[in-house]
Order: sequence, then structure tokens, then C-alpha cells
Amino acid sequence: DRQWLKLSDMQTALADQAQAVRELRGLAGSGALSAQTANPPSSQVAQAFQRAYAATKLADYARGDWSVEAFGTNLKTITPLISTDAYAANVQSYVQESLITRNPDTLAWEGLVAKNWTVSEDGLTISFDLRDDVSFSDGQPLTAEDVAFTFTFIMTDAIQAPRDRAYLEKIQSVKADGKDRVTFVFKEPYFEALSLAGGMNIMPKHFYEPYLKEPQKFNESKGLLLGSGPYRLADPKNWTPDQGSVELLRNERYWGDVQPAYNRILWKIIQNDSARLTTYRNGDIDSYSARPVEYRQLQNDAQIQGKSQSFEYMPPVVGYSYIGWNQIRGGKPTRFADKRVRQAMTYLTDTGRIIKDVFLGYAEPAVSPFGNASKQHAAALQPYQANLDKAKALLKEAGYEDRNKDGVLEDQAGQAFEFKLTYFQANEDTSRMVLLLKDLYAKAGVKLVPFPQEWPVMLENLDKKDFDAITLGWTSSIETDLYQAFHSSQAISKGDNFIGYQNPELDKLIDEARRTVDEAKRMPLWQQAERILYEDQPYTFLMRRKSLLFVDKRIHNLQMTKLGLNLGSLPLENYVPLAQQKYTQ
Amino acid sequence: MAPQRRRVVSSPLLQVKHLRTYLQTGGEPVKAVEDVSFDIPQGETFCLVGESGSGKSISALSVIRLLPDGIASHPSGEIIFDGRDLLALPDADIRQVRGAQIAMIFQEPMTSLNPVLSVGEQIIEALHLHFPNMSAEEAEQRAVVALTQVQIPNPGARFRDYPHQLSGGQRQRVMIAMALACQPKLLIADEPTTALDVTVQAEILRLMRQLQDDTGMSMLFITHDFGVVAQMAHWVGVMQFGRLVEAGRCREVLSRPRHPYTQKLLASVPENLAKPDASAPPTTVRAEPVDAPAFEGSHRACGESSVVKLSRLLSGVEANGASSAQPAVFAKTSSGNTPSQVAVQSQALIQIRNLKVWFPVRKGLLRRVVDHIKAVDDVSLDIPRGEIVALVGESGCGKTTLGRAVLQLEPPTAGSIKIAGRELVGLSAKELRPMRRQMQIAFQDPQSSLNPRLLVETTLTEPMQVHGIGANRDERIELAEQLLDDMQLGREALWRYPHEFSGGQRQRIGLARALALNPEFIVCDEITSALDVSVQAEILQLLLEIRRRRNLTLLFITHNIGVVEYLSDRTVVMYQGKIVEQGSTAEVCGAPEHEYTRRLLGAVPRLVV
Amino acid sequence: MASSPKPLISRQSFSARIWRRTLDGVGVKFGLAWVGVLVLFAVFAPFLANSMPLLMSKNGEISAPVLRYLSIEDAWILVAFFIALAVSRLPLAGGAKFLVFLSGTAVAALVANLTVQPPALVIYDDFRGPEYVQVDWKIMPPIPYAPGDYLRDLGSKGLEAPFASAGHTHWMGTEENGADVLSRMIHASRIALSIGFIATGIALAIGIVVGGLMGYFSGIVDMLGMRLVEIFEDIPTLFLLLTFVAFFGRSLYMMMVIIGVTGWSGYARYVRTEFLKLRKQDYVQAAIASGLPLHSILFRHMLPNGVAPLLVAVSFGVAGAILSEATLSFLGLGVVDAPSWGAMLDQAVKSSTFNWWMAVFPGGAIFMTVFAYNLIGEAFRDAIDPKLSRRNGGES
Amino acid sequence: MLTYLLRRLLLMVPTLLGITVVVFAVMAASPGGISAQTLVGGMDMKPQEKQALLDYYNKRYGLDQPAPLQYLRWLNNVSPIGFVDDEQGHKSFSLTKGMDLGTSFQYGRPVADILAERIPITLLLNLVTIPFTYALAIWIGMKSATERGGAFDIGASLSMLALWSIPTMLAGVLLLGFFANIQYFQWFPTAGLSAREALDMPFLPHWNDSGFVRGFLLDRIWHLVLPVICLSYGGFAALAKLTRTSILENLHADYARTARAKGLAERDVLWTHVFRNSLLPLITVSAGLLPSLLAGSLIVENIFSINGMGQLAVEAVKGRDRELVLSITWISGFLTLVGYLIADFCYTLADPRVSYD
Ligand SMILES: Nc1ncnc2c1ncn2[C@@H]1O[C@H](COP(=O)(O)OP(=O)(O)OP(=O)(O)O)[C@@H](O)[C@H]1O
Ligand SMILES: Nc1ncnc2c1ncn2[C@@H]1O[C@H](COP(=O)(O)OP(=O)(O)OP(=O)(O)O)[C@@H](O)[C@H]1O
Ligand SMILES: [Mg+2]
Ligand SMILES: [Mg+2]
Repeated sequence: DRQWLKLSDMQTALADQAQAVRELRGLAGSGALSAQTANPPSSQVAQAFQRAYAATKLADYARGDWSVEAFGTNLKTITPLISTDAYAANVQSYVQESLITRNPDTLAWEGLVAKNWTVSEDGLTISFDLRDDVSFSDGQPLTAEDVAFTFTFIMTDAIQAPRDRAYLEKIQSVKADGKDRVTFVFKEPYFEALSLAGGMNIMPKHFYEPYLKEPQKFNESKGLLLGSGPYRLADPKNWTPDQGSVELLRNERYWGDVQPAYNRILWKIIQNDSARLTTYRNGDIDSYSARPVEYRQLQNDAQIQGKSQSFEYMPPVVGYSYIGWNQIRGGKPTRFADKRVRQAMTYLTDTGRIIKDVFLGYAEPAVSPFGNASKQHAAALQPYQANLDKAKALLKEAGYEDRNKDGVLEDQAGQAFEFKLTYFQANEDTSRMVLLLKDLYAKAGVKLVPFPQEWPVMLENLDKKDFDAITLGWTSSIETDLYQAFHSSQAISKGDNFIGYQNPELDKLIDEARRTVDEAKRMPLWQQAERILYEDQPYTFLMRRKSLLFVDKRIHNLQMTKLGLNLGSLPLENYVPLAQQKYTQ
Repeated sequence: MAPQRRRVVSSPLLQVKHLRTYLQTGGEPVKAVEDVSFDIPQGETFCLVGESGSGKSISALSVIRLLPDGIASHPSGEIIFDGRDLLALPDADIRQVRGAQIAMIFQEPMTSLNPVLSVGEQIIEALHLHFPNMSAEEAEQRAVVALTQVQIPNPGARFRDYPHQLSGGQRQRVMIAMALACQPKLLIADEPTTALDVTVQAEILRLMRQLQDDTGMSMLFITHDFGVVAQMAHWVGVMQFGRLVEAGRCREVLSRPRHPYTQKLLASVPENLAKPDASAPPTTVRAEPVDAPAFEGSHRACGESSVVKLSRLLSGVEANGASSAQPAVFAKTSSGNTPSQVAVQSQALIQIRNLKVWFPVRKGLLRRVVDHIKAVDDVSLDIPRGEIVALVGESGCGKTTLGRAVLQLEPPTAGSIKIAGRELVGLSAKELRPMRRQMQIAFQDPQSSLNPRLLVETTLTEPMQVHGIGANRDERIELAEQLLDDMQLGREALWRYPHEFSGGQRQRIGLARALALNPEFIVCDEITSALDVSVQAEILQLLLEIRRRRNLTLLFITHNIGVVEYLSDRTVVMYQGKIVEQGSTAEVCGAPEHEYTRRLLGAVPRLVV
Repeated sequence: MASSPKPLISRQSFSARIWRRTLDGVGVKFGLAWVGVLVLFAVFAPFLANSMPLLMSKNGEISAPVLRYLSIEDAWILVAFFIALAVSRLPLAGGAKFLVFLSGTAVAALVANLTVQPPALVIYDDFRGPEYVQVDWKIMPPIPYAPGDYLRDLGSKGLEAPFASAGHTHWMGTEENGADVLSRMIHASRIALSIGFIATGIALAIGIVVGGLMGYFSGIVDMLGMRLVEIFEDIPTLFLLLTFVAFFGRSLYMMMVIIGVTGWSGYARYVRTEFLKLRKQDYVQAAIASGLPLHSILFRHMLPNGVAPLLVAVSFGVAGAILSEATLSFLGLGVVDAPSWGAMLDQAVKSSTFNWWMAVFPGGAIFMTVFAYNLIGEAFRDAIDPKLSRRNGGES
Repeated sequence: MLTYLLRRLLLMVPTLLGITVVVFAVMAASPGGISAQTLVGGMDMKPQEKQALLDYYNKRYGLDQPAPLQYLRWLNNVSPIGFVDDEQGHKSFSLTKGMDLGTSFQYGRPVADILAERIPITLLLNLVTIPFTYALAIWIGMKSATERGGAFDIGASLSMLALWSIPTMLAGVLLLGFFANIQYFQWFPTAGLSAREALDMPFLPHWNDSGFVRGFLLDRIWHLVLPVICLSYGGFAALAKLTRTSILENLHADYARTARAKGLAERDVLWTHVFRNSLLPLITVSAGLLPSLLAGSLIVENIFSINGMGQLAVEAVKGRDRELVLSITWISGFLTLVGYLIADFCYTLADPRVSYD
């Protein structure tokens, strides 16, 4: 589930990783009622609510007040399925729930709406038993029918949900067996089958079913959002973007074992960065995620320090950025089709320097698509160390020399080694990095021409494979699938392997790993694949960036988990003590 | 035509004593008024005359204290009005005097009224100001009465009109009504009729005299026209360079001017101008490239020669039929000519036949032409070679349009124009270009008739170059220098810009430009109207001299009958786009046939001494 | 003559008078002085702020690295400046001077293109490397940092306040990428000057031709012309800019052309009204009566007389173009890498931690320049229309 | 008068057509055009799904047809009269078919809806800004004109010129940084058009048991202060200068002298005579001020987080949202032209000399 599309919608707040975490939860499900725990502690609190329950036992715990956050761009719609941005997903995560959720401490799956589940021997069938006390915010009970309906609804062609359909199309059928049991049948073994089935946000049948007859109305809607989550829209049908904010009310009918602390969740839309920071300073929003330069400066800002708790952390799902070297252009191999050239470029790309100078150390070098903490990653692999001499040697070996003594290398044909690096224009850190790369490459006689582009133009060029090199980022998940970006099959025209990278050996490994449901057998396969990528360097992997976050001191019980900071994670663990509460409504 | 009635003089209403007015505008102060003293008795008119810039307006404005505070100062002087020194009054008091006791009207009737207020409002405003207790209805009545007084037709309705809906004469009447509404004791009129037609002027002047008789007010009347002075003044003061060089009873000053400046001014009046020396050598001595008939030169030289007498006789015949269709008249005229006269007619340089210049009036959605302004309507006219033909008529009758149409600056709607037998109408711009050499035009306004960005040299030589006169630049400069000699300007004038010349000088340059191409025919559109009399006299004399030397043909557009009489051989009278009378000048002016001509001539203020 | 009380005989031409009156004020002198300083900065930028020595001696061998690294543009601007200086001394008429200058600079551009060949890649770090340090002596420019020198070897982290960097002095601090702000400011004066003049020049040229034709011919030409003017008035410049940038990539020249191409409608309207008035002037009629060709009538007799009020609009237009550049940068469409005030101001505006030096210096420079142009325009307007001036009482 | 109005309205048609043709052509030719736009929506789609989406767009907007045809199709949709397809697919001419601005590619919503959302916001800003600008500008212009050469005049002229020279973005950020910041003066809010709390308040300010309640209206005004300042200072400076010029011209007009000769005090001359005449040029300018405020608001809208037309326009262009861009340009063009028309009409009311028939 790589959604690099989301990067575009989050242009002004690319570093806003806290949101990415929440979004992930939104997709993967949130909170769970433990069916596995035989004897819950004194009360009847389910496993998924244990952390939230613990919070309520804290001395200064109080319910009330609002959570106020800011979005950096205007939302176009918050209707599920048709919304495409992370912000909308964030809103939806408070309103709709899924069958299962990941435990922030163990990263294991726990039941939320589902009590427990069983996976068949062949891994093709998964059955969930649902809790019988779950109801939607309008009072209607949530049943297996709703889960089955959700699948049917998404798979309806008229509904504009191609993205979700693309994930779910591995599922053959979803059947409700009575009120409390639902069975997913897969077409083929798939390593992410459980998260696919259990992570689906459950849409109330009674609410959405009418739109099957009027799909156009659904597709054009702005705020059709109803679910079983702890919060709800005041009017589940009529939210509009022109309100300039999104506001969720407490779901008074919430079925969960622990009621959330906040009365309301409010997101203001503040596009301008300095306005957002000022608003945070003024105490009108509760958190501010900073760019590295800002973060460093704000560390010395007494006013900010006085009111904030600051966090720098590396969420496990953080995406990585890279430079992709286009290997085929106009049907002909480019100079980057030569592995030596790509390796040389990686040697020239001093990631240490980039991290130090541009990201001020708030990032770690990326070796491959797999994070350093991921089980997919082979610990033995170390990032390429910058090495000018090695790079020069490799380039020389590949036939590049400064033949006319103008400082730029030429190939045998006398063609200068000059290329355009395409990047998305609106991100300052990227621009800074590109300028740094330009200077780094110049040392080896390679001329980089910065080529900033607008998003649609860039996409068009990607689509036509009309670029020399491009720097972008992919979002990651707990376990990352290489298929989409590196499999040869995706190099054909419109796929996401837009650099035209083909390696049959890698293809085989990817196919194999995707079929292997058993984690213990799957991981070595990923590690083998990683080694190939490391050797081939189809991308020069750059780095993973830390989340840099200031949170208002009135928000309590902020903890670091394996999923990152628990700010806003569901079921809600944060609260504002009575003394610091601001909003009374 | 002196004022009809005199009053017994008691003490003067206004006494100006040793008035000095200096204007501070940056550098040196301008000594606009220097030690001026005069009295205006009750009920009488004091006329200030003098050339442009002599300080007349500033004197008047000093009296009513309308000069801007910042720039005007009075180093000395007293203005005693009704026993009070106006110069010493505080602002609040002078405002009580202004409008109520001293009223003023200005030269420009077009701009002196507020365009966005109705005339009634503007009159009532003054009333309200000086009679705060007057009720609204009463004020309105008074305003209507005032409008009736100045003989505005249908004053009740006109009351609500805006200034732009009135003609120039009517506007000036409104100004007078406004000034008189509060029954002031003194009316200051700063050239109130200069911008108006003679006929309108005559009516306004008559009206003012009548009002003076009725109300017994005094007047300070400013003008530069001695004809007007003769009609209006009891007393005259002549100003030069800010000083009052001569003052006295009107009759005495006009008949026995003592100061040389006054004498010079009076001598410059066209009526008094000496006709060019009749015994001057015949122009035929100057070799002209054109095929000028030898007799042309002698025509003027023998003064009231038999030919002229004959032509006058004949034009009398013409005039009889003038009111009938023009072409017929022409047919008659030519058929009745003696052989020699026929020769002249057939030699006519310019032949205009049934010329129409109509301006379309467009209306509606598609801007369709719904009507026409018939600026020139079916005019036929011959201009004989070597003659000066004066074109007179009231403002807007189509004189300028006719002149411009002859030169093809205005495309004619119908008709034919021939110059030296060649048809002009219907030629393309390209075909016309070489013809333009033969005909030129000079304009009224010395300000706008020369391109301010070009050296006089460029202005003169550029057309020469285009038409291939002079082999090279030096030659053309040489030619231009000769032209300036002819115009009695120094040769170094070539290297100056237009703004460095006075109005009269500029007018000469304008003429030089017209002459630069050595044309046969020039249209002079009111070239002296904007000039002072003395300058006008010089230009007129120059014109005659050049005509003599170059055998020029002129169409001289003017509405100054004095100039017509002095200058022209023939006179054509236009009225509402048509020619109503034409003939030799002496005859048209001496024995006008047409009703309109008579009215026109009757309206001209004459300096009868 | 009695009628001309003040002898008006002065040798000054109309334009000289206007010029003299324009200059007659404190504000305009300040404005011109500022623009003059900018011109000097623009011309001598490579010698004022650069990373390489102006002159150095190594092993007894004297060399001028600055000259070797002079770009074609640098060389061309230098030569053009000196040609302009020389031409202004020549005893020629205004038009002739301009022609000589134009042809001179054109030749210079050609020669520069053929002869000047700076290295294709400049590694600024090297100038602080042994090759340039182990020398007998060297003379550095007053600001020893090139605008594109991001001080990589000095480990500049960017956005350091003036004098705050350890080990190297930056009078105006460093910008986001670590380059010296003052150096960029100096080099950016080129953009500030050229974007104003070239963009406005293009707009003016189109505006004059279209407006002139409309005003002179009126009728159907006028009708069609007005529609064209309206169309261009109503198409948002921003829209065209965004699209064209996507078309052709970002380039300063592109920006100038687009600001120019979309900005002419105002001038056209102006010229049209002016020409409609002028057409009735007697001297124009006289020119027609003299049979002068159309181009002479349009461009010799009408244009110079209608252009004075236009020039006022131009000086304000130049100011406006500079602001446009800043706005473009705000939209993220500014030039990459090349120094520009707008882009630097944008860095200040965009960064949420307000870096005062990034706002004060570029913002101040933009303000001063726009202000200077506005002052000049204002003085010019006063000179043309004495009634409005503060100094003259106005002849009532 | 009516024919004049009709004529002017008719003359708008070619202009509007011209605008749309130019914009359409540029859109059609620009890279990252509509087809790329479909990519944005379909990044995660499989090739056949993308194809399906493209087919959908083709059917809907005729994207596979040549550009001129697409244009005609668009024109037919937008124009209030034109051809309609009936059920059988026959084309027939209809006078009552109504306007269809189409659906935004980017938002997937009808353009009309989007505009209906945004226009009121921009309108609110402008409606607040214009009277404010005019009142202050006229006052300052008048004062400098009457005190020409005085300290006020010179000071005001210089500061107007200086105001005019300040880049909007700098002004916006400085205002925000100093007057909406807890570190300096937290007098105004930072973002948006109203506070969340205010939405629940009654409209007018009042006192209740918990103290003063500012109410919705006051809250809105309070939010508008900074954006309105930002939006207006440039135009305000220009207007003030224009007023000064215009009043100076009229102060020395002949009719003003006539009024003084009547004995009117300088104050009355100014107010009853000069003032009305001086307003005439301002009317002409106001026609141009309206669209310029619309365009100028982009920066202000961004800085103060207001969702107006300015932001929408940029988003639309950046997203190559053809239907939206076309609609915005022709509507703003239309409004500009109507603005001129209204200004001319006001002119006839204010100036009796001008009449159109
Ligand atoms: N506002 C002014 N500032 C400076 N000088 C002025 C001003 N008004 C008039 N003058 C000068 O004062 C002198 C007298 O001018 P005035 O207007 O009284 O002449 P005039 O006799 O009325 O001339 P005209 O017949 O042209 O009206 C002239 O030299 C003129 O240039
Ligand atoms: N271009 C034009 N369009 C429409 N009407 C015009 C035009 N030029 C002149 N007229 C009208 O034609 C008539 C004659 O004008 P013309 O200028 O020939 O009068 P004139 O006798 O020269 O008057 P004056 O003595 O005031 O110069 C006037 O009613 C004028 O309004
Ligand atoms: Mg006078
Ligand atoms: Mg005339």
C-alpha cells in the first residue's frame, strides 16, 4: 500500500509524519477487543482498549476539552473511498473502524470490532467473529452484513474507488454467516491477506446502500461519513469544504470499552506555514510538526519551549526518499542503464552530507526500501559510503572522461555527462538537497541541472518516462511490498516501475515472497531481494526522515510506541487535565 | 455707438489707488500690476484695454481679491469700494462683498459654470448665500426672474438645464444672470464676449448696457477689442506691461490718444490699417514657376481698376440670385461675364462643385446612421488664381470643414473639387500625396499648430524632403532660411523649438511651413483670431506681401469683418453649411444682399472715431 | 513683444525641459541615485562579490581568475555599460546615440558569445582549496563569496543571521542554502533591473503599436483592437505564467516575456486615447496636409507628443514588474539557483521562523527599488503637468 | 440608454469568446494537461482501470476529439442556448437548456458548486475592502490637495508612494507576525474568517452572565481586519493619489473661480463644487479596482488561510483543471466587463454631460 500520491497532497507538510501514522491506523484498523485474552483485568476491558484504559487511571485524567489540529491544505472531500488525501483518511479514522488493529507495543494484530478470527490452512480463508455490542453512531447495530456490504460497495465499478478496488481485488468473496460472523475468501495466497481483510473500514450498509443506485451522487459528495468510531460528524451527510474546518463530535453512543477524552476533534485549515506556527504559538492548535531547520531554531525559542513537549522520532512506517535513474528513454537505454554509472552516482551522493546539511541530522540513511528496524532488512547491508575516487573510477570504467577539458565528463561519443534532475517544486528541503547534489556531482565532473516541476507535469513526464532522473519518496508500511516499484511487469507503460528497471532474478524473488504467507519463510526472500537492489542501485536510496513534532503541554500522556508517538492514536490515550482545559462546550 | 445715457457723477463707487500686484511663482516675482490707479463712478463703465499679458485680468482679480493667497501680494495700493478698503478686509468680510456687491463674469462661458449642477442651482446658491432668510420658492422665483432678465427663452424650463445643454451665448447669459441675481453695485466682466460669435457678442453687449441702465450698476469691463470699447465704455484705461499708460474719457482717448502705445494699438485695428502701397512694383517681376497669367499682378496693382469694378458689378448680379440654387447662380455668373472675366473664371485655381460634407449621426444597437450633420451642404465655389477669398460666417457654419475638405483632410460625401483642373475627390492617399504639394493649410491656434518636439528646421524641411524639393539637406536648409527671411524671422530661428517663440512668431512659422512646399493655394483658418491686434496687423501685412511676391491663392477663413475688408478680394458668406452670398469684398461688405450677411455686418463692433 | 512678458527664448528642447523639471526635487534624486547604484552593482557584480580572487600571484605568475570565470552574460553587460558610457559622450542626437548603443551592444553580444568560454562547472569549494590558498598574494573581491557558492566546504547550514556564522563573515547573513545574502543581493540587482525594463519594454512596444493604430485609424480597427485589449486585460497573467512555465521551464527571460506580453493592454488603451486626441491637433493635420508618409506621422509627429504621460505609466509599470517577480516566487515559480530578491523574500515569508535578515534586506531592496521608480514616475508626472506639482503654484 | 446597454452587452460576446478561445488553446497545448490530471486521480490504478477512467473522461468531455471540437462542445454546454441531446441521441436546438459549467476534474464536483462556495468569500472581502479603501483614500487625497505643499501633503504623498511599494506578501507576513502573535501583540486572529466558537454565538455582540460575548458579526469583523488591510493598502494608496490629482485639477477650474466670485467660502467651494466633479475619474478607476482586488487576493488568501477565488484559481491552473479554469476566467472576464459597464453607467448618473443613446 504505497501511497506516494499522498505526498502531493501533503506538499506543505511533507514531514507531517504524525498524520501518516494515524492514517496508517485508519487504513489498518484501530483498537481491538481482545478475544484472545482469557481473563481481562478486573473490568471487562478488551485488549485493544487496555492502553486507553490505563490512561484513565492516571491521577490527573479528565474528560472534556477539544483536540485542535491544523491541516495544511484544503480538503476536497471527506467521504471515504473517493477522498485521496491523508488528511481525509485521518478524519475518517476517528469515525469509521475496522475489524482488527495493530497493537502499538507488539505490532501484533488485535481484534477491534472482531472478537477473534481464524485463518484456514491454505491461508485463503479468513473468518472473523464480531462483537455483538457494536453499533454505529446513529444507533444501528453493526453486523456482519455491513462488512460484507463494504466489500460489495467498494467492488462496484460505478463507485469511484479504483484505488481500494486495486487492493481488494485479491479477495474473491466476503460472506456474512449470520449476524456475527464474516468470512473472506482469497483468490490466491497473499502475505498481507489478514491486514487487507481486517483493515477495511466498515461502512454502514443502511447509510451507504442507497448510493449504489445513485453512484454519481456518492462520487461527487463532499462529506458522507458515518461509522462506529468514537467520533461523528454533526451531520453525517452535509459537511462541505467551504466551512474551512472539520469538526467531529463525541459519539455519545460509542460502544467501546473506554470512552475517549475529548469532547470534540477540530481541524483548522491553515495553508500558510508561518500562520500555522503563529497559531500554534498562540495556543490555538495543539501540535506543530516542523521542518528540520525550523525544529532546530525553535529548540532555542523560549516561548515555544515554554509551552511545548517536543518529539523527534522515527516512525516504523516512515517513507524513504530516493533518486530514480531512468534506464529507458524513447525506447533506448540511457546512460543510467549501466549499473556502474548508477553505482558511481550512489557513491557521489553523499547521503551523510545531505542528512547533516539539509536535514540537520534529523534523518537516517536508507539502504533499501526496507527500514533499518524492519524484519525485511538484512542487517549486514550498510549504506554506500560516499567515495569520490571510487565513483570516478567507476565512471572511467564506464567510459566517461573529460575529453575536452571543460570540467565536464564526456562519453566516447563526446556527449557531456549532463542530466536533469526532476523534482516537485513546492518542497524547500528537496530544493536544498538538489542544489547540494549539484555541487557534489560537480566534483566528479557530472553536471546536474535542477528541474523543478509542477505535480501534474511531473506525473505526465513520469507517465511518458520523459525524464533523466527524478527524486521522490515512497511511503512504507510495516512490511513493504517491492512488486509495485521494482517488478519488471510494472515497467510496462503505465506501471509504477517508471525507471524501466528489469531484473528477472528479482522478479522471481518478489513473486515468491508475495505468495509466502509464512513470515519466517518470507523474510529471507525479502532479504535476498534487498541484496539485489543494493547491488543494482536502480534507485539511489537517500534517507528516512524523522518526525519532528511540538505538542502543547496541556496534552497529557504522550508516549512513544513502536508505531511512533501515540498522539491521537485510537483508542484515544491522550487527555487534558481539568486545570488546563480550554474549551468547555 | 457710445452708451446712450449718462448719469450725474457723484463720488466714485470704486477707487483704485497705486495698486501693485506681484505674483510669486518660484523664481523672480512677476510684477503683474504696477502702480495702477483709476476710479469708477456710480453707474458708469470703465474699460481696461491692452494686449494679452498686460495685467488686465490680474487687476480685476485684485479688486475682487480672487487671486490665490499663496502667490499674490500687494506691496502697495488701496482699493476703496463704497468707502471700505477691500485689501484690508478680513476674509470673512470680503466674502460678504463678493457676489453680493461686486460680481464677476469670466471670458470662458464653456468652463465657468459647474458642469454637474443645473444652472438654476448655481444661481440659487448665490442667492442663498447672500440672503440667508430667503425661502426656497422665493429664491427660485428670483432666479427665474434673473434668467428672464437676461432674455433666456423659456426660463422656467431652462432653469433645470445643465450648462452643457445651453449654447455658448446662453451660458454667458446665465453667468450674467448669476452675477446680477444679488444686484451687485459693481460688475467686473473679464472679456465676457471674446469667445463668442460676433452676432452673439452684439446681443450680449446690448444686454449688458440695458441691464446697466436698468439697475444703475457700475462696470469694470475688460477687453482687447476697441470696437467693444467704443460701444461700452464711459472711461477707458490702456494697460501695458502692468502699468496703466493712459486713462480718460472714452471719446477722448479713442480720438486723441496721447500715449504712443495707445496710438500704436489704435493704428493696428484693421479698419485703421494702411492698405499696402498701391504703387508697389508689380509682382510680375518675380519669376514664378507656375503659369500665372501676367494680368494677375496688375489686378491688385491698379487698385480699384476697371476689372474690379466690373467684377463688383457682376457680383451684384450674382447676389441677387444668391438665395436660389448655387449651381444655377454659377451658371448665371459665368454666362454673364465679360470676356476678360471669363478668362479669370476659367482660370480659377480651385473649382468646387456641389460639395457636401456630411457627418453621420449614428444611433442604436448597430450604430446605424440615422441622420447627418450637414457641415457643408451643396457648396459650389471658384477661387481664382492669385486672389484672396475670405470665408466668413458664424461659428459652426462649416467654414473649417469646407477648408479641410478642399485639402482632402476631410473626405467629402459628394461633389467635386478640382485644383488647376485636376480632380481631387476619390483619389487614394497615395495618389493624393504628390498633389498635396500644391495646397497647404495654416491654423488658428499658434500653440497647437507646430509640433513641440521638432526643431523649426525639421518642421520646415521634412515636407520638402518627402516631396523631393532641394537636392540635399544643405539646400533644403538654405531654402528654409530664405523662407524665414520672407517671414521676417531671423535665420537662427531654424534651430529653435516652437515653445521658444511668441504667438505671433509661431504663426509666422506656421505660415512658413505652409509655404515650404511652394504651394499655389493655402487655406488660412482664422490664423489671426488668437492674436493681439498689433500682432494681427503685422501678420496681415506680411500675408499681403507674400501673396504679392509669390502670386498665392488664399482661402482666408475668419469672422473678423475688419480683417476681411482689409485683406480680401472676394468674400464668401456661409450660413448653416451653405453659401448665402459671395462677391467682391467691397460689395459684400458695402451692400450686403442677404439677410444673414446684413445681420453679421451689423453685429460687428466698429471703432467709429 | 508685449504679449510675451517672460522671454521664453531658451535653448532647451521640450524633453530637456521636462527632464530638468523632473530632476528638480529631492525624491527623484534619491530615486535616480538608487537606480544608479543598482546599475553599478549589476554591471560590476562579478567583481564585487565572487569566490575567486580578482588578482593573484602564484609562483610569480600573475593571473585574474575572475576574468577566466566571467560568464558570457557578465562580459556582455560590462561591455554594454562601457559602450553606453562612451556613446553618451558622443556629440550625437538622442536617436542616433541609441542606435549606436544598440548596434554596439549587439556586436558585443556576438563577440562575447564567440570568445568568452568560462568553465562549464564551477566548484566554489576549490577557491578555498590549496590551489588558491598557497599563493604569493591575492586580492579578493570585497565580498569573497559568489552568489551560487553555498559554502559547502565551510559547512554552512544556511539561514544564519548576519555575523553569526563561525569563521566567516556574512554582512547580511546566509540564506536557506547557505549562500551569502549580500552577494546574492548584489547579483540579483540584475534581475531587478532587467525584469522591470525588459518586461515593460515589451509591453510598451506592443501597446504603442496596437494603441497607435487604434487611435490613428479608429473606426473598425479601433473596434477590433479594443476587443483584443479587453481579451488581454481579462486573461489572468498568473494563468499564462503558470502554463508557460510548465511549457518552457523556468527562466528569467520567459518571465519577462510573459509579464510583457500580458501587460500591454493598459499601455495600448493609453496610447489610443492619446492618439485620438493628437489626431485632431493642428500639427498632425498639417503633417497629413504636407503629404508625409504614415510612419512619419505616427512615430515622428504623434508618438513623441503622446509618450510623455505614457512614460509616467512606464515607470510605475517597471515598479510593478519587480513586484510581479516577487509574487511569482511566492507561487513557487521563481528562478532556480539564480539569485533573486523575490526568491529570497519568499524564503523569509515561507519560513515559519521569521528570519529577519531574509525579510529586511531583500524586502528592503524591493521596496527601495519600487519606491525609487515610483518617485521618478511621480516627479516625471509633476514635470509634465505643472498644475499638480507641489512646487509650482500652478497658473490658475 | 437601453440600446446603449444592449450594444455594450453584445460587444462583450466577442471578447468573452476570445478569452475562452485563448484560454482553451493554452490549456489544450499545455503540458501536464487533462490526461495527466486523470493520472493524478489514478495513480494507484492498474492500466486497464486508468484506461477506463480515461474512457469515461473521453465520453464526458470528448477529450479524444480534436481541440476545436472540444471547444465547441464546451461552448455549447456553457452557453445558455444551444444544442441538446434528447433520449434518442438526436440533437435539437434549445433556448432554455440553461448553462452547464461542467465538472471540475480535480474536485470531481460541478464547477458551479465550487464557485458558489468560493465567490461569496471573495465577495465579502471585496465588499468590506472597497468602501474602506474609498473613504480613507478620498479623505487623504482631499486633505493633501487642499493643503498642497504643506507638511500633510508631502508626508501623505510620500507615504502613499511608500505604501504602494511594499510587496503584499511582506506586508501580510509582517502583519501576521506582529499583530496576531502572542510574542508581540495578539490583537487579531491568525487564520480563517471566523473562530469556531463564534459559529455558536448569536449574531450581535451582547453581555451575558459569563461576560461580554462578541457575537458572530464582531468576530467576523475581527477576523477581517488584517486581510482587509493587506488587501487594500495598495489600491488605497493609488486611489488617494488619484483623488489628490483630481481635486487639485478641479480646485483651479474656471467654475471653482466662479463659485469663489459668488462669495462662497473655500469649504463650500470644495464640497459643493469641486468634490462632485473630482469624483468622476474615481468612478472610472473603480471599474478596474474590482477585478484587481479579485486577482490580488491570492497572496492574502494564502497567508490568512481564506478559501477565496484567488486560491481556487491557482489551484485550478496548477491542477490543469480545464473546466474550472475556463469558468473562472470567463466569469471574471465577464465581471470585469460588467464592472466597466456599471462604472460607465454610474458616470452618466454623476455627470449630466455624458449621455448614451
Ligand atoms: N498664476 C499666475 N502665475 C504667474 N504669473 C501669472 C499668473 N497669472 C498671470 N500671470 C502673469 O501676470 C501677467 C498679467 O496677466 P493677466 O492675466 O492679467 O493678463 P491679461 O492682460 O488679462 O491678458 P489676456 O488678455 O491674455 O487675458 C502676465 O505676465 C502673466 O503671465
Ligand atoms: N468630425 C466631425 N464630426 C461630426 N460633426 C462635425 C465634425 N467636424 C465638424 N462637425 C460639425 O460640423 C459643423 C461645422 O463645423 P466647422 O468646424 O466647419 O465650423 P466653423 O464654421 O469652422 O466654426 P468655427 O468658426 O467655430 O471654427 C459644426 O456643427 C460641427 O459641430
Ligand atoms: Mg486676461
Ligand atoms: Mg472653424
